[in-house]
Amino acid sequence: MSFLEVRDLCLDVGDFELSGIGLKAEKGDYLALIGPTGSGKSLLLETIIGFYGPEKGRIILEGKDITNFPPDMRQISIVYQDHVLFPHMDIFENIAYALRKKLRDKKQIEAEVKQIAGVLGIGELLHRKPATLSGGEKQRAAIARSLVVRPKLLLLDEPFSALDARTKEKLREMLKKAINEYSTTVLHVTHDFEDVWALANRVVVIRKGEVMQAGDPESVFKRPSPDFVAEFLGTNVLKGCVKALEGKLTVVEAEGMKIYSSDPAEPGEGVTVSIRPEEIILAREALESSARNTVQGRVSGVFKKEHLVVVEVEIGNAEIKAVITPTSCEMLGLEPGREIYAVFKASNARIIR
Amino acid sequence: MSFLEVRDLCLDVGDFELSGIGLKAEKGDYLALIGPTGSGKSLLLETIIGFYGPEKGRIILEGKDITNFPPDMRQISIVYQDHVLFPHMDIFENIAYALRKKLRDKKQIEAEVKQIAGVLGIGELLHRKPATLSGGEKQRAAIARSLVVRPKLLLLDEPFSALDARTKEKLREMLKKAINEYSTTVLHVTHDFEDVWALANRVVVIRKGEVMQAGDPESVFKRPSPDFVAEFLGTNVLKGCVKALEGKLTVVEAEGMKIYSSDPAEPGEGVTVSIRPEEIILAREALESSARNTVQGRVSGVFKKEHLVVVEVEIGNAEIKAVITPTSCEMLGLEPGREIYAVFKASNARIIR
Amino acid sequence: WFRTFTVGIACTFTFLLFMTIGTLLFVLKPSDLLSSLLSEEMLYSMKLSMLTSSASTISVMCCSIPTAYALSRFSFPGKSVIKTVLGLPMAFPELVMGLALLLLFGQGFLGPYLEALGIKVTFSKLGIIIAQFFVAFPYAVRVIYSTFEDINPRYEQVSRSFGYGEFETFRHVTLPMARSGLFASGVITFARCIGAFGAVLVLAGGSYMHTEVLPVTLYLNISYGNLEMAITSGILLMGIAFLAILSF
Amino acid sequence: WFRTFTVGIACTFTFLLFMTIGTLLFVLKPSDLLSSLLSEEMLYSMKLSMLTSSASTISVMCCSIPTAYALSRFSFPGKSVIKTVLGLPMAFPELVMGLALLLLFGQGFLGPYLEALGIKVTFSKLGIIIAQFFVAFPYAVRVIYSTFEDINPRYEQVSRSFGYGEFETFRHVTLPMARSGLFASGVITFARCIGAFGAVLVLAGGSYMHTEVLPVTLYLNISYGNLEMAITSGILLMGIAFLAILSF
Repeated sequence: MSFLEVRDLCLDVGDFELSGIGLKAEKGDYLALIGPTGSGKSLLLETIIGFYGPEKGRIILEGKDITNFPPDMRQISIVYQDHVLFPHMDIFENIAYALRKKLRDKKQIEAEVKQIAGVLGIGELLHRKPATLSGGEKQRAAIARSLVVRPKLLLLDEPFSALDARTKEKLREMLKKAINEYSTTVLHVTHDFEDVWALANRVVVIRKGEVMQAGDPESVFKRPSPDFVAEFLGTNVLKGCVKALEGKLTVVEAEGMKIYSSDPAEPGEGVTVSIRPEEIILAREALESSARNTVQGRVSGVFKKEHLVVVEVEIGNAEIKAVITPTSCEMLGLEPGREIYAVFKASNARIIR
Repeated sequence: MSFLEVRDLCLDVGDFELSGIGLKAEKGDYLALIGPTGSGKSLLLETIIGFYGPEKGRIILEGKDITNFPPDMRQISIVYQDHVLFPHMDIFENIAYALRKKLRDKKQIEAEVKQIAGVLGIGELLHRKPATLSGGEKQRAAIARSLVVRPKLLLLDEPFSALDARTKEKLREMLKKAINEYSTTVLHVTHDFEDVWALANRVVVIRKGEVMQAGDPESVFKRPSPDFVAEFLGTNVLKGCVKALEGKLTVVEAEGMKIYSSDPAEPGEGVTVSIRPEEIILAREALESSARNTVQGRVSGVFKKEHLVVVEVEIGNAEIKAVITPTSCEMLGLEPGREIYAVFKASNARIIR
Repeated sequence: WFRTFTVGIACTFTFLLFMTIGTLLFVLKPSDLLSSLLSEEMLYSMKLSMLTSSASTISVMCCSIPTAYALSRFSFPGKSVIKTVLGLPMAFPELVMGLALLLLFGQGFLGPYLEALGIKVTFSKLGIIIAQFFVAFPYAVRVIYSTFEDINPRYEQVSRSFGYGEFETFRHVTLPMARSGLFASGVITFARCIGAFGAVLVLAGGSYMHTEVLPVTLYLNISYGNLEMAITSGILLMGIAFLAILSF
Repeated sequence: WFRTFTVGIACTFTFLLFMTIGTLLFVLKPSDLLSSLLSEEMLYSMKLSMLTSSASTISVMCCSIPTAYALSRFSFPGKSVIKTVLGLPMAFPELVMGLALLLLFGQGFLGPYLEALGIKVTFSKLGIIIAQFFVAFPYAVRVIYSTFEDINPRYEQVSRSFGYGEFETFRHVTLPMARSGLFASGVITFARCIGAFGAVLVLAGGSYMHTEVLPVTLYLNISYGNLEMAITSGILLMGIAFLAILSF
């Protein structure tokens, strides 16, 4: 029995829609829900917290079916992108308000508020009104308010998306610390991959109200399963057909290339191969190495992307992207038209179906 | 005389403020304006297009002072984040509307519309109403409408920020192509560094209505000047003092480290050294190399960040961050507490003041 | 229980309101209704109401569209004063407006000058139109103002950037985008004009078959104790109000 | 020129409106104003207006806050009907409302039953309150509804998630956040109640020193040709309207 289980949840509220969402999370999990805008991620959270009643499906928390519980009986907290601090209360009052239903003793409430304020670094701000705080401070206060009641489940609805890069990074660290201290199970909706890498131990990819893939971040990003996920996550996707098996390796003929993969498949099967751009090494000569795949191609484009360089290599009819450092790019003298070898391991050529 | 010159622009509209902004752009430049939210970037664009009249300062385009020109005399186009396509016209009408003041001949208008639609891949959508299009399509139509009149200056106000990562990437490529074809000078406001790398040839960093730094992307990112810019762009910043000069190199004692930099400085001067995390190599042993800086430290943290790994290394009293690939991380067996050498070139240790 | 309580109150009072209006609809026999409807007085009143309200609605729309646009888009000295003054009628009794107009157009001020030009406002059909105009105008400006406010000025900005002037932009962009809002405002304005009572009564008087519009017919016939006629005009006015609401 | 044109129209009509109202203010000598103000009739009328409007305002607020909250937050069968019905009075003449109430509480329907209980609605002071209530209620619901709509339901959702029930959440979160909006609605409601004319005239009658509220005083004195008294009550009503607008 999982700690949280969402079973076959269906709901249609006009703009957004859930169609048969299923999720599981264990106690202490940090689950990231990613997907493009409009994929129904927020709707899912608002159904879990009890804002909407689902048309179909069940939500089970700690073995109890809470689908028809009113929101005040669920012990689930939520942090929205727009913080939703009560404007008529100062920060202390905001956090204490959350506790008042749980604790009667004023001193105890004060102690709890002080503790969480310390963890999130808002001790100095307790007697200020929300309107006077910066975006990052407000969001920290909102997280404090949600965590202080030690909810069974904490929902985060794109909590960082309105903040700038630096503030985001700081907040992620603080959130991580706080979550550990209060040992909460978290469902975090985001469209920022950095949130996933920095915080989550499990990922669920959603599109148009449906779960496309779930797993730990490593495996989802390295081995994105349906076509959409791979496209969404920005990997190389090649369509092909299994030619033969060589020992433990599968040989795939994909768009004019012969690719060795360590994933199992049946000969004759039509498959899609996914190779992450950062797992491809580019070399001037076909080098002897442990990597089983070495294909020759021609550079068709070189683009900067943040501090890295994306190299597009034309191989046969296909084009694959590799991500390398600017230094390597300079060393290899890469420019459109140059002949180049793309090298990657059989274990990095993932077969998706 | 620059093609576009903004001189000492001041304006206060309550939430946002410009205080003495100065900018220059040459014909054909693609200028990116970056800065955190609320830094007055959009306000600057709306002042340039004539939506607001500045309290002080001048805007000079092609040698003419256009500060007091009405918007319809400026020949400047704008693309907003929320596309602003006229909902009562179809896409063809939207684009043709832009042309009607310039061209009388119906056939010529139609030809121009078809051409730009071809460049931006919206030929199929010309007879649909904006409401029926996806976000990326709408934005392409908005770009088409703005470019078709061949404006002297094209302003882009975070045109991609509402789109998902894949769509963004595609649109950047299309925009690049279209800009080349219509050879326009562009001012692009963004907070996404990828826009800068993919599109811009010059960058201006703005904070709180002031220009903090300007230059080509390479130099701004590699050599961010005031402290804020460096912090904002995410580099390592070490405070120190110049000890000596050794040949062409400057020796800086910074937070317990001895750093060689190829930037000139006076002995005794207090300086700040900036080292970009991706230019630091980590190694198990102090290797003989052309890199002049090899400092010993201890790993204090290992974090995933997108598909890369950020390693925090404690060196003396300071902590520096290095970005490496997951493969290297595995090979080096990095984990907190491990001794490690950080290696970087003297030319990558930038002295900022 | 809180939910039940609030929903209960909502339903109770709406039901009461509904019943009140329903009473009006079903108290009369259809034959009585028809004969009242076809009486000479009612026909006169209906015709006069339609004519005066159409005239005042057209004038109101012609004046309130530019006014609302100026308030929404341009900044000029005195703008906030204008906004406050236009907000007044929400709380300002029609009757007081009628009295003020009576004084303005009466013997003391403009009356003699206008009369010299052959224009008579008080106790005349023109007075009806003027009373209706002043009752409906501030309200129409408010509604149209909010229609214009709902249109992001960036649309106009974009149109301007292509070389269109302010009026061209207004005609090609703002007006088409505001179309449905303006239509609704027109209907509401018409309903308010036709239903104006206090101001019309005071400025134009309520004389039988002369300045007798539908609300006046209703009032006069209650005074005479002639309930059939009163109820018939009430039903007519209500029908127009319903049509206006449904199109809003 | 377009800008000048629209701003010009805006200013012209506001000036006209202003002048109209100004006429009312300055036509009377202060001594006449004072003597009218202190006349027995005016004092009676002012007192009665204050009392009835206070009573009706309190009842309206008590009923419209729950109604508006139910409409804004809960979904229940008939909600859209209620919304339409509550939208009516925007275009619905007061006079028709008065007629409908007269029929409902009159001899034909509820009148005899209520009279058996000793309650008399028509041509009584209670009638004034009821007329004011029905005139102001739908309007108050609209205003309060928009106040509640402006509060993001997520605030309530967050409060609920901490274990507070619907009513506790309403009391601790929604009500304090809506405070200023509710205060403004109360003032507007009061102004509408005190200014209600048509409905009061029809339901409660306009009898001298009995059901004579300020608008009735205004009307009666115009009929008698006693302009001083009419203007004085007009000024009083206008003052209240101004106060209401400024606090809105």
